[in-house]
Amino acid sequence: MNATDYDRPGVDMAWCPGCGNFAILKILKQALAELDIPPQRLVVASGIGQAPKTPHYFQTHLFNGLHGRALPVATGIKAANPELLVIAQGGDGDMYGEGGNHFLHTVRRNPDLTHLVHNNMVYGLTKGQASPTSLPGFVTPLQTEGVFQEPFNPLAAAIALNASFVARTFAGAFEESVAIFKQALTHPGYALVDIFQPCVTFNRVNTFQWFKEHSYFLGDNHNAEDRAQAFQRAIESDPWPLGIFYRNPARADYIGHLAPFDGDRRPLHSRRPNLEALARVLQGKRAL
Amino acid sequence: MNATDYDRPGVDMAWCPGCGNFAILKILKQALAELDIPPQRLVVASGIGQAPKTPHYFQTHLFNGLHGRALPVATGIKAANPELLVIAQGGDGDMYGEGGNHFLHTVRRNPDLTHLVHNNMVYGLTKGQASPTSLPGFVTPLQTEGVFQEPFNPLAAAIALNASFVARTFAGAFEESVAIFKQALTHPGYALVDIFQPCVTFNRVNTFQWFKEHSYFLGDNHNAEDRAQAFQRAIESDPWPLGIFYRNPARADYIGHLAPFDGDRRPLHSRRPNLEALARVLQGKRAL
Amino acid sequence: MPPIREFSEDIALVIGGEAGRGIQTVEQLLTIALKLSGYHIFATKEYMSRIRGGSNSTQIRIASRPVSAGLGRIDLLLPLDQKALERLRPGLRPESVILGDAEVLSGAEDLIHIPFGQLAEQAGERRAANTVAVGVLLGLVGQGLEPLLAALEQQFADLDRSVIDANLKAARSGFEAGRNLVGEGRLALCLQPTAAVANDLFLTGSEAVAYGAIAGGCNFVSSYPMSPATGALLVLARHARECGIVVEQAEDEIAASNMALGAWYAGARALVTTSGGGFDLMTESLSLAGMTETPLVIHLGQRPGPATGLPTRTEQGDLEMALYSGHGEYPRILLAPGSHEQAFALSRQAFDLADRFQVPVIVLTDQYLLDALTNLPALDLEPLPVTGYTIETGADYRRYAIAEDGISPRGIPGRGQGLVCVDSDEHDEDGHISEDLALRIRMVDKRLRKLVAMTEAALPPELDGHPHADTLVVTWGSTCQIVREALRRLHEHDLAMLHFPQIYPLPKQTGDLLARPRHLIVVENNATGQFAGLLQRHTGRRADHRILKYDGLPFTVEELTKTLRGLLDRYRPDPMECCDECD
Amino acid sequence: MPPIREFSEDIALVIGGEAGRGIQTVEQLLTIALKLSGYHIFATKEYMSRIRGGSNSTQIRIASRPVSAGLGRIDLLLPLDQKALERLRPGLRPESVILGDAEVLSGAEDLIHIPFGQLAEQAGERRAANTVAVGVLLGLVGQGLEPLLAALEQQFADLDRSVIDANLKAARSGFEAGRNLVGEGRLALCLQPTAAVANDLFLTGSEAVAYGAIAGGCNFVSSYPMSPATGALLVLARHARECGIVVEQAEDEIAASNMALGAWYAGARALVTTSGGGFDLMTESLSLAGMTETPLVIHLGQRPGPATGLPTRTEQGDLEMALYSGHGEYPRILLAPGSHEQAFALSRQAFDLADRFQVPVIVLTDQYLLDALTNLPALDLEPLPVTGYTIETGADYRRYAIAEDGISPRGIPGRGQGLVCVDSDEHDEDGHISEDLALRIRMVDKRLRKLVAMTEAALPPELDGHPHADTLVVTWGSTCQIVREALRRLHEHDLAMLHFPQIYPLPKQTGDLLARPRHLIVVENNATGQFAGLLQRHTGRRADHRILKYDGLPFTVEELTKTLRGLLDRYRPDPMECCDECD
Ligand SMILES: Cc1ncc(C[n+]2csc(CCOP(=O)(O)OP(=O)(O)O)c2C)c(N)n1
Ligand SMILES: Cc1ncc(C[n+]2csc(CCOP(=O)(O)OP(=O)(O)O)c2C)c(N)n1
Ligand code: SF4
Ligand code: SF4
Ligand SMILES: [Mg+2]
Ligand SMILES: [Mg+2]
Repeated sequence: MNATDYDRPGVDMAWCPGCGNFAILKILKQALAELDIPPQRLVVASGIGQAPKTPHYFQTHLFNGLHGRALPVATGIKAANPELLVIAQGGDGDMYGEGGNHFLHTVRRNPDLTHLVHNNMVYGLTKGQASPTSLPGFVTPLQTEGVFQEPFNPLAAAIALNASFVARTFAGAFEESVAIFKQALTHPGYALVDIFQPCVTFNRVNTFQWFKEHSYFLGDNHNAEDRAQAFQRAIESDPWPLGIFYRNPARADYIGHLAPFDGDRRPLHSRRPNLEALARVLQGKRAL
Repeated sequence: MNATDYDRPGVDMAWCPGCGNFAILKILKQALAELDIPPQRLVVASGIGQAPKTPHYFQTHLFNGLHGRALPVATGIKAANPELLVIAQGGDGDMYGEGGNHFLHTVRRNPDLTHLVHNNMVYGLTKGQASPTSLPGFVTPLQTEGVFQEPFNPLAAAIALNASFVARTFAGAFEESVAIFKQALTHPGYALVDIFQPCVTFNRVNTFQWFKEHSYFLGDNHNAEDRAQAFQRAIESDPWPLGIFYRNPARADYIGHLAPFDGDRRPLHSRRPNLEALARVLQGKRAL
Repeated sequence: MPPIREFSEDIALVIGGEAGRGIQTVEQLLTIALKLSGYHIFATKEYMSRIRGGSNSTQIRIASRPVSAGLGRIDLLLPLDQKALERLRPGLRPESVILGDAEVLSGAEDLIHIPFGQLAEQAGERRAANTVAVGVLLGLVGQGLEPLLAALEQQFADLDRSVIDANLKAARSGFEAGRNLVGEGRLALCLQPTAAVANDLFLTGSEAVAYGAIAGGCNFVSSYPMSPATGALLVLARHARECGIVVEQAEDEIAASNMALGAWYAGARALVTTSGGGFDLMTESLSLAGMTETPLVIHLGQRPGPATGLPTRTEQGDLEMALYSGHGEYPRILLAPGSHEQAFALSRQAFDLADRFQVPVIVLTDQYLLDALTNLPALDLEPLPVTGYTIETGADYRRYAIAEDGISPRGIPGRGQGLVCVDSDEHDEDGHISEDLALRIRMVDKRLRKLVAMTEAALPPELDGHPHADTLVVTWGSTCQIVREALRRLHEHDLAMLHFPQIYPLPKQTGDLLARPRHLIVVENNATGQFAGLLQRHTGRRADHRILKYDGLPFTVEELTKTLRGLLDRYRPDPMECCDECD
Repeated sequence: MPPIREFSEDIALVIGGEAGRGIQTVEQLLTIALKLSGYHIFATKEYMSRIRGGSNSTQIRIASRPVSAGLGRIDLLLPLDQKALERLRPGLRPESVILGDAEVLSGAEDLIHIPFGQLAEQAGERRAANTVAVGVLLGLVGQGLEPLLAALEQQFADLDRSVIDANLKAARSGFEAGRNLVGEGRLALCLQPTAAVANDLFLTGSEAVAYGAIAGGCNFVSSYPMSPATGALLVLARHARECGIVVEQAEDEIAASNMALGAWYAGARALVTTSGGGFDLMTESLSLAGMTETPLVIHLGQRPGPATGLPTRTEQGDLEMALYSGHGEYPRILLAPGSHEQAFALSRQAFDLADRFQVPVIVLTDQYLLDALTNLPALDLEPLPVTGYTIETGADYRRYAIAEDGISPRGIPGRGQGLVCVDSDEHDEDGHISEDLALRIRMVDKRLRKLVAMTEAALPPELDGHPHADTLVVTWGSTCQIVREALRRLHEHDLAMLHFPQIYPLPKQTGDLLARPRHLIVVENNATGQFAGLLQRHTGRRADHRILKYDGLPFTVEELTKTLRGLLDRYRPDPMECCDECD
């Protein structure tokens, strides 16, 4: 398939000119095209913010739910129909702020999802408050004296939770990002891709240029299966490494542990209610 | 003070005979006594579960709120009155399940709280479902085929979040636990103490004996200021290390960043509303 | 020696003891053995929020005819410890009998002493005292011992053979002691067994809800444990493999309801089960279901609030919350079963209604109903049209096509060529964000228009008594059977009851039905009369009396009989007309 | 050349343009300059949920007398781009005037062209076209240019001096162009400035809410950003240092409200500000506040739901949610300001009421009111008795001592010798968990008993017109001033209005007040008539008409005037009696 096959011609995009979200959309379409994923097999669950509008701008099924809630929705979708390719997409506030608890526990559960977090280190849609990933000193109309909290480190946290796939990239690195997206999309299990994304309107500190100058890709010598090493690299800052930090092929498959899918991966919608089984169960409630 | 000074004579305790919560209560009273904390200066915010009943069983101010919500309540208390010594206390389900998001962000904020988590690897009060820390294979009436999720590792997570104090102990180790509690209580900033606690009724796997045999205290050679080393130890399992894993003295003080307490730590309740300041502000709204 | 006590037809047995000390085993063994012996059973629980200790009790009604409500009276008290004796004694009547072991009970001179402990020891197992007690009760009833022996074999299957044998022996010696009491003429329970009852279903309210869900096609449940709603979750987990159900213990209630919405969206039939506090956290998703028109079924097991309240007790205090929470305006359906049959039927129907109208459906139960155990001849397993509400999409599919009845055809991702786009923002017919304010009006109207068909499909209230009775007693939810039995006792022809299995939308005929009677009484297990308020809002008819209770316990047949009798006496133009024989 | 257009007394100017292209700056510069020139201002916004692009507009009423409601009509349209012209043109009347730069606008033959771009370029700064436009408008009004120049200096203080100078120049040339239009007799704005207005306060609704909170002693705010409630949070953050306020951006709304409860418990006066979706997440804490009797003030800025809905628009769709959500039964107070003065006063009073009754108080506003900007002579800063509701505890302190009026003296940890124990479970007077069911009743009664005093203290509804008018129009919240102005236009002596600043508990006199009029009309900015439903539930009086609007926009004075006129005509026994002169 071609990236253009996902186009929705004539759509009015609500992003600011120059926003990093455009680049991420382009990366995503390219990765999907290279993997030949038909829109009919793809579902994007997203939250609320600028990033979660992404699925409105290309051809896909979409469940654009509430701020912070994309991960449990995505999990429900996957667990109802394992044949679908499911992406959970949103912003840094969405996924690490309001949705922080779902992040923790989705990683533990390890459903086969791709988790795309557009990390612009700011709340875009609500006009520029600090996000969990905002760097100390970042001044906003709400953080009038600058952020002082420890920034949330999604990679370190995911590795601490023993996530099965942990990566970071930069919206400005097209080729590398397409490659990382493809790996994440084909990874069997939960895959986090945190994406440095410039917000041209509300983040005048962490600009395209800044991200470019303050990040670099991990070299070949990085062993993504070494958890301690991955953690060590994940807590590095300025410059921030990019790439696939960690991979744990040993993590159990979520779907396989769900009773209805043991040996039968057909979607739930294709099954009839099992009234015979229920009759048997009820028969048991007549005797001891 | 003496540990008995905190007694509430005649109180009907709802815990099962033999429950590890009794030991934790004893440790806590001893630590408070050794630190000479009068009950009038102490507030315990707790959630819902067996563990969060603890403050009902000794002399203290208490805010026994909702399941999972002790940390934000504790933060609010501390930020309204920095003179109080504030503890947030609860169970593993309470603090890492329902309250997971507060855990993440309280660590980032770093208020001066002691966070005591009674970790019995099970939901006690609701009769034995798996908790986020239940080990794989643990069978319950709900997890009928055993837990398969990755257990939540609170220490690794806290270290990934760059918590300022991270420790684990075992309810059966009185002396060591008293020492750790005292360090946590006097630590200026957020201090996590995860406490292995046998639940004699619903966890027949991780018993007193089991905890005793499967844990040991970190030796003197552990450098608690080395984050990578701390992480390395935190992801070890069977046997599980105990002790103070990590300490980051460089973390910023939360209270100091709150405007009203800059140079004035008096509690908010002792202050009058500043109508003059408001009048000045309003005056500004008359001109440009 | 006390005089002979004889109880017939309908006996209220109460067992009291501390948590974790076998009271639950006694209840299980006894109820199943009695039911297998052919007796109708209605057993309710009342317990503290603790795992061990405290003082709990179970009331077991043993009857010759079907029973489905709890009593206030105690005929037979079996206190397993001193605390139970003291706590429950104030509820005794002069004719009540206390059965127990004088070795553990003191200060009860009127006790019929049976040396449970000693008999157990003789059977070779000190801890079998409770088994002896169960044996005694079965002996009193006088049918065979076999059901109990079989129940013991099953209950203790995991234990050593020697322990099982000792328990069997203990049961036998208890049984003999019971027979002896009867033989000696000290006690007589005159009950008529019905052979068919042995083959009845034997269910708790939680089971009825869970089985109803399965019958309704539920194949997905995501929840977070919370009393009293966990029961239904555990039943579904138990049968997950057999019935094909995805079971997910979520990290919190927010995740639970969002997972369920994801599952419905992808074609599953999903349930969440929770109590008030958990429901609060789901109100955001409720609103999301309203906007995205994604079906959702929530089982709301009520308990006394606010906040943590009394976690293990009962109340009907969450009606208004269920009806109004979740921001914005969108239709929903509230159902509230009044019995075990209805719990099954409404839980099943909830899935049908949710799917048909693409709205959230909330099934309101409470601790009393969920924990109550009873026998039933059968449940309706005829297949409902559980499919057919979703379509296979074409390439030009539009999720929110403006439909005359408000119900746009629902597609499912992966079924058909269309793309299924749902959106929490106001959206166009394709499901994409829109700020077209004229469209906004059309979409609001479309969503609210469903209320017309929903109201037409509303389950009718059930009238018991003459449609033109002077006084009408209204019930919703679990008070239904209690009021019904009270009315039967009052047998006044000018008194009728109206039970609402559907709370919202109220069926059309509600206004007419409430306009007729001169006196309108609403019975609710809460402090503020929430359903009475709803009726007033929707029909203008104000209740003349509200009978409310909010101490954490359900009503009893006796107290309702008395309160209603009092009200009827006040309503009667000339109190002299009322004669004692009426009672 | 078009004929001369003259506007007098009260002019509706609308500026349209895309987000992020200076429309906000135009509005700010113009409104402040006009206000400093002595004109009354009421400016409202209508914008899309996007940061850049789209098409937004601001309506600025410029008047010779105080104005406090939005109009539907456009006298003067200033489209900054083609999209704005096309979108807003349908709202124009024959007598409306379009002012703009023909270089960026096409297809508007009736346009009064002013070469904004060209004049800006001449001033040395292409991007100063908007400044030119502001200059033109000020020129039309005809007072001095100084206020604008000062405003420009301030607004652009961070820019290069050369840019500032260019803007000043641009403003001057715009001003001249405006004067010329007047001079040429093409346009005349006949407004009377009032010197005192220059010194008026100039506030948005968000500011009124935030300042009211500070006046009420608010020294703690924890919230999570959400439109339209973020505004108040930002104002508090701006003055945190000066006024001594702890400001915490919480990780989510659950944390926000729990922090606030912790803060109140420890003696602070805490506010949370949110919108419907965030409020859903706080309902758990609302119930907690109810049970623990911890005061709480929630500012609920409404926007159209359900779910994400229309994030930047207005609606009054969350009344029922605010009133009924949070499980269990406990009292609460709902206030809903109808103007900027009332936003300040009620926000302030909310703290007093919360502290006095130890209940949650919810202040309902909406996007329309919060974003509206107006001038006011003054706000009441007389100190309220903000302390005195809490006590210094003795060693035998009992947090929940049973009190006759339900209000147990509230202690604070660290103030006195007592221990302050609060509990979300049902509890004893000491604040410890209890399962004493008799105590349960006493505690429920104690909590609900507060409603008596709360009802007595309820803010009275405000009557405008004759108390025995035939027709009564009821308003709550932000519709108040719009209806008031419509009534003034209708000037019917048999028509009155009743505005409810307090929604719950309803003041005692409500029933009487509603019983009097023959015709009852309720005006609400929602689709289902929630307040009308509440009135019916509590007074039995059903509204004869509900005037509802739910397209995301506020009512306008004109449309309400028209709708009310229509209803009055229908009510009139003989329509022939109605003459055109009435209008
Ligand atoms: C429950 C809830 N709280 C708050 C909001 C308001 N809100 C919308 S988007 C957003 C944050 C946006 O930031 P981020 O998630 O980083 O996304 P971005 O816009 O930066 O892409 C917030 C707070 C909401 N919609 N729902
Ligand atoms: C919102 C909410 N959801 C669920 C519950 C029910 N609940 C009470 S305690 C508990 C879990 C108890 O486990 P844990 O926190 O580990 O404490 P423990 O009893 O083991 O000490 C749950 C699920 C609740 N009270 N509130
Ligand atoms: S505000 Fe920032 S994140 Fe949002 S569209 Fe504009 S540039 Fe992108
Ligand atoms: S259930 Fe477990 S945790 Fe709870 S009191 Fe009993 S032993 Fe302790
Ligand atoms: Mg962001
Ligand atoms: Mg636990």
